[in-house]
Amino acid sequence: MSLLSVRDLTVKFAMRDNTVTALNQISFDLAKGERLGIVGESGAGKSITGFSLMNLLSRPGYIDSGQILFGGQDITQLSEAEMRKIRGNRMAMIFQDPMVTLNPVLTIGQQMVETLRAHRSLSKAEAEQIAILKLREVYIPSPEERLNQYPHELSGGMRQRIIIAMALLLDPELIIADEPTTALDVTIQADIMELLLELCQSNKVGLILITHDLGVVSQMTERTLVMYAGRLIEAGPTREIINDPQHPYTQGLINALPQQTLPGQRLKQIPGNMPSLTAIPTGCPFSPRCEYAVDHCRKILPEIVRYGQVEVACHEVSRLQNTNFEEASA
Amino acid sequence: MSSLSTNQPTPSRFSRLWNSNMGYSFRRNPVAIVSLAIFLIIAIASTLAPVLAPFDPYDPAQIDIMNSEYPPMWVDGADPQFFLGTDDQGRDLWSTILYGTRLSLLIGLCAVALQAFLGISIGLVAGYVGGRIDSLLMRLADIQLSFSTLMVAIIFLAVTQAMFGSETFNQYAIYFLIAVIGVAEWPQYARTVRATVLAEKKKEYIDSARVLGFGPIRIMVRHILPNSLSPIFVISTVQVANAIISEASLSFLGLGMPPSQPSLGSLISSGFDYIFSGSWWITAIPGVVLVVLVLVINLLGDWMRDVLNPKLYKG
Amino acid sequence: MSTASQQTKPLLELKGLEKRFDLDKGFLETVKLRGGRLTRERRSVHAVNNVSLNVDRGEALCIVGESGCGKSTVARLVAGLLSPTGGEIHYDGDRIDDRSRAAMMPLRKKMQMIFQNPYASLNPRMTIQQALEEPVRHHNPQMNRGEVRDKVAEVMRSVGVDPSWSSRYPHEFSGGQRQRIAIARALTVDPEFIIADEPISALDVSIQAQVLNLMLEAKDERGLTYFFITHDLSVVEHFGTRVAVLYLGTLCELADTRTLFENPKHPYTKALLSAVPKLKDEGPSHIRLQGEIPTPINLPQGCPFQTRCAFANARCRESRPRPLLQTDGSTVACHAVEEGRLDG
Amino acid sequence: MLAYLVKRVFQAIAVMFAISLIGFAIQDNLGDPLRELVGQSVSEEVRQQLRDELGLNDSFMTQYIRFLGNVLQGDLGTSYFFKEPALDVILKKLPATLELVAGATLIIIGLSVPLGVYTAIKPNSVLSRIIMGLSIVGISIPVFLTAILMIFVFSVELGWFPSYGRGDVVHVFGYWETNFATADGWVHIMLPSVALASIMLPLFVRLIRAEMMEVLQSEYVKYARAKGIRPYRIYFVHALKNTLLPVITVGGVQIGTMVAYTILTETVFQWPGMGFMFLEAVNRVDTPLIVAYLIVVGFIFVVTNTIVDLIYGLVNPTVNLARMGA
Repeated sequence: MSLLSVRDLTVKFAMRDNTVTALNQISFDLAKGERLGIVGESGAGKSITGFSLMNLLSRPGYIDSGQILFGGQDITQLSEAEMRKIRGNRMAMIFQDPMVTLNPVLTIGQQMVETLRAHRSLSKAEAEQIAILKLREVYIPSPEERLNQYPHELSGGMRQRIIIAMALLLDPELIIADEPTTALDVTIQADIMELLLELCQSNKVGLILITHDLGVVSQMTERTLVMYAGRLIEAGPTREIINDPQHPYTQGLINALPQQTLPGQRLKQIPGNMPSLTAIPTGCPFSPRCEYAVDHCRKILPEIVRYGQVEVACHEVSRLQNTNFEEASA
Repeated sequence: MSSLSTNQPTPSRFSRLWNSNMGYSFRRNPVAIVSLAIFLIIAIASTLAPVLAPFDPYDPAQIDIMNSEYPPMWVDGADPQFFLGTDDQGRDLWSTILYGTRLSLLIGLCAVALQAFLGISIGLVAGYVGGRIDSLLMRLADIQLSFSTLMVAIIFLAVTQAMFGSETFNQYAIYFLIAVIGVAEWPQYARTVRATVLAEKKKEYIDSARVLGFGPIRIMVRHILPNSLSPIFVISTVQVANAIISEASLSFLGLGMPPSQPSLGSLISSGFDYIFSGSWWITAIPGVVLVVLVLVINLLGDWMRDVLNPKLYKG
Repeated sequence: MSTASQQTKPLLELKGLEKRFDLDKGFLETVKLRGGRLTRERRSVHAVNNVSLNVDRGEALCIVGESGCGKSTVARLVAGLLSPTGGEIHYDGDRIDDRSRAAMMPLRKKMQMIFQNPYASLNPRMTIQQALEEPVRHHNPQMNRGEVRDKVAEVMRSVGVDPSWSSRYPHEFSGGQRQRIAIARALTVDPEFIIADEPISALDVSIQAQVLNLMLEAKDERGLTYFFITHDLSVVEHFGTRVAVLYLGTLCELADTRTLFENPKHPYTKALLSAVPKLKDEGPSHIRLQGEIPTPINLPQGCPFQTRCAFANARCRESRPRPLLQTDGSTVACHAVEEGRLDG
Repeated sequence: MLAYLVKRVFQAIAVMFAISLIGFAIQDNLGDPLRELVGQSVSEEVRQQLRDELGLNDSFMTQYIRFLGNVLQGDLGTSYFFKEPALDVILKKLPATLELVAGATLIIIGLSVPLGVYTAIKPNSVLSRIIMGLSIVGISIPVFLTAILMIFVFSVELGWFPSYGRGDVVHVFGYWETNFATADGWVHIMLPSVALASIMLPLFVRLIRAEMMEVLQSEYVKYARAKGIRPYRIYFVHALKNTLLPVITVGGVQIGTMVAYTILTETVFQWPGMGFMFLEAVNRVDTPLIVAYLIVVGFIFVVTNTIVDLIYGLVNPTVNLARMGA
């Protein structure tokens, strides 16, 4: 049975005079201990997906419909108190910018101990012992001293390690990491990613890694979801998606990377911009920027359809695939 | 954004304002609409005081002490001549309030104009130039602010009154009030403007202007100042309300407008002595006018703060 | 390009450039109580330390490094937004770092800057037309209205922005469009040298390609020289002709792009290159750096990279390595490279 | 910390110096001490002689230094009206004013934190809307008007509270007599404290609410929620401490304002404190008393502000960092 199963998740934002659909019928599954990447550009809805999974959307956002089954239980139906028992305990989150994630007026120790004691009945001393253990696991030098330090006394890389240690405190089944290294330097990013991968593998923790960086996804995850304008447009094993992307947007995203072109040559750019959520075009949301788009694409929204190992939402792919299937079967 | 239509006529300034965020939120906010309406009514009525008032409270010939302490129309024993009754000196309260409100508003607005002029200039210079000048000016602002406007004003006015004697003081009271309220509150503007200047100065469009070779005055006036307007608007409303309260408080203490030329504060003060004898209206009616005036200005300020949501200087 | 002398004279020369920012604002803050005695200490951030390099006409020199390495400070020093604490900046043979604002004016037409954040680099209260006209008028007071307008329209078209949008305000545009407009603004004065401070790092991947293409086109069409600041090595590989790697305000390695990527020599350059996640990677395989990055306030004696370098020895801890020319034309500041310790 | 402390103390001394200069300038220009000493009937020669003896013909600097010397020894001159040392007159009145300020401060602290926090946590509840509505009305009513209104309602109409004076006070030590020892004292201090608190309380409620709402939007509060921390711990441990840091600095400034407002409340309630005394001194042109009041009040401002700054430095763990520039 899968650890997490999201079915037709739709998230809306109540705006001035209308509602805006930020996530549109997203469905995906995550097996126990599996590492999943969610890729997309800003505004695609990947962070909102992360917060929805924690049931932490803040006003004016809300889950409009759909299910999030976590260990078989639909967490969209849980009360706030029941949800609180899951957050930080069975499901932990790592935020984007370690410089603002930790409370500046509480020590590292206080923040770690409170997390433990929110979910387990432990004495302060016992909780501190666990905290020290976890800090050691993320290679924090002299963890005993860190407990009494305030966040501002530590570097960004160190803080993100501490946040990872906090995520692991209660041995969760799933960690959601929302762009965990975007705010950090390349060399630090590499260290943090390696650490995260190692810990997820050794503790058999599921990981949802939200990022805009295809390179990171490629290194870290087994499966990948590609999002565009609040919709899932392609999903499948990471290797397949990187090596043989099906959706024109995924192709464009990969081909636009400088390393895909010879130095000094013109890059293969995707024309135009991602539509704002208030003005999503009819039909396929990518159609205005797509070089393969035909009238049909501009009118009818493509369903997400499975072909072999990957799922794609594209009329053009369906047409090609169907002819392939026909040829294959013929 | 991607579907920008070309060839769209440029909308007029008014329709831009009306359709802007501000215009929209104004139309949707009954409190703001009512507040603005009441403020405009009070402002227009008091500006037209010489036309609207049946009596001239400054003209001793029109005052008869025998008419003193008539209650308002709806109370027994009223004289129909005097719609809101009369004060202790026999002046028509309605006329006196119109003139008094005019004075209060005038002092409030002029004092804020003075504050804004001083504060914005000092704030711009401090924020843009920085360094020692900045720390010196801001230190001064801190100290000035920690002494509270009212305290500074009371001491200044008390000493001036003692120095010049009541008569001369009363003659020039309006100028003294504007000057002291205007000067004492400059730090409010200076700190806010400086904080926005510092925030704007860090932004790259200022660097870009410098790389393009524009001079500091052009950058300050053409680039920084227009982007510092929203906090200036917001604090201006609050400052007008505070200035009116300060004026009223000073006049109440006998350090402001004299009873012969009463503002709302001095009217309330002169009525206070009669409150125990039952003539509540001399205090109550000007009091209500004062509170309503200040309240609608504060409500407008609150609405503006919500819409413009500027980062205001704290602490 | 016509004569040999023009080819050999670099357009921009940095000679031993230094920049320190004082941390202590007043006299009192420099007074410290140390071991029961009052002492005076001045603390300052050593943002740029003795950086020397040349930029030749027509090339795209990239400055790479991580946050806090001083790359943006170098850009701002060159643009004249900051004045150096030490060293000299020469442009086209003339010293420019000690010039007054008025004396810099003629240079402002030749040298322009593009910034990182397109949301902050345009004045929100000015329409696009106003923002683009302002520099044209300022530098060409003889132009009449029509000429100014034509100039603006021409530049807008060249960056792919429809001139009929010019009465709009910046907030009506997306990040990519704003960056185009910001580039247009820099191009209105027909510069020959562009300082670009992380011009694409705030943009989405698909938009990054658009802006990079635009900058490449402008380079070919206008014969621009770029001084390109970035932290993104894949962009460097694509865009740069030469690369300078900075670490804590110090030059580590300066080489042709090709040479640097094929044969990095400085241990820091090697670590940096290995840390970039590649598309086809199966899991991370980077060089792990030990230790913490020292703060630029208390730079260690010796090589600034020694605290994280696996090859650091006593000499590295004592003396700061000088940039030395290598056989393949690159310049490397590393004792270990000099002694050949890395090859073993 | 040391540099900070030295700087603050140094600044406090500079401000006190400036105040003493203003005080001296007032004394120098306002009123003629001779008239108070000898009256009108003395010949010009004797006057000149007296002037010389009193040092009134010395240079400004000499006179100022003498004034400063006297001030440092606690000699602020003799009140013309009370014929007593001005400092004694003020010290006798000081406890009444301080107790009034204390009463108002207790009301403000006791109510502003819970009300501010509540309105920030539940911004859309009916009660919050009522509190916010009242708060804006509160800041729109001048203190003296609130005081008059309360006298009219609670003293004149209902007769629940007395309208003036301190009532029965109990001697504590020195000049200190307290209101807080007898029921009558409590009854008397009630209305004046509430009136004095009336303008500051809404200000603080609004400030705390605004700060708290901002803090509740922060990433670290979101993160605390994501860790499954209970709401009350988030509100009172994570958010409140960050909220109160800026409130402390504003609070320091407001203490000055509060002392100014005591002049208003004391006048309306005829509260026998410094403020009431000051206004009477102004009407009597009792120059030494005016100057003494200025110096004592200035001293109170400077001391409280310095203390508040130091407390802020101690409470905020990041203050040191900000100065390190890291």
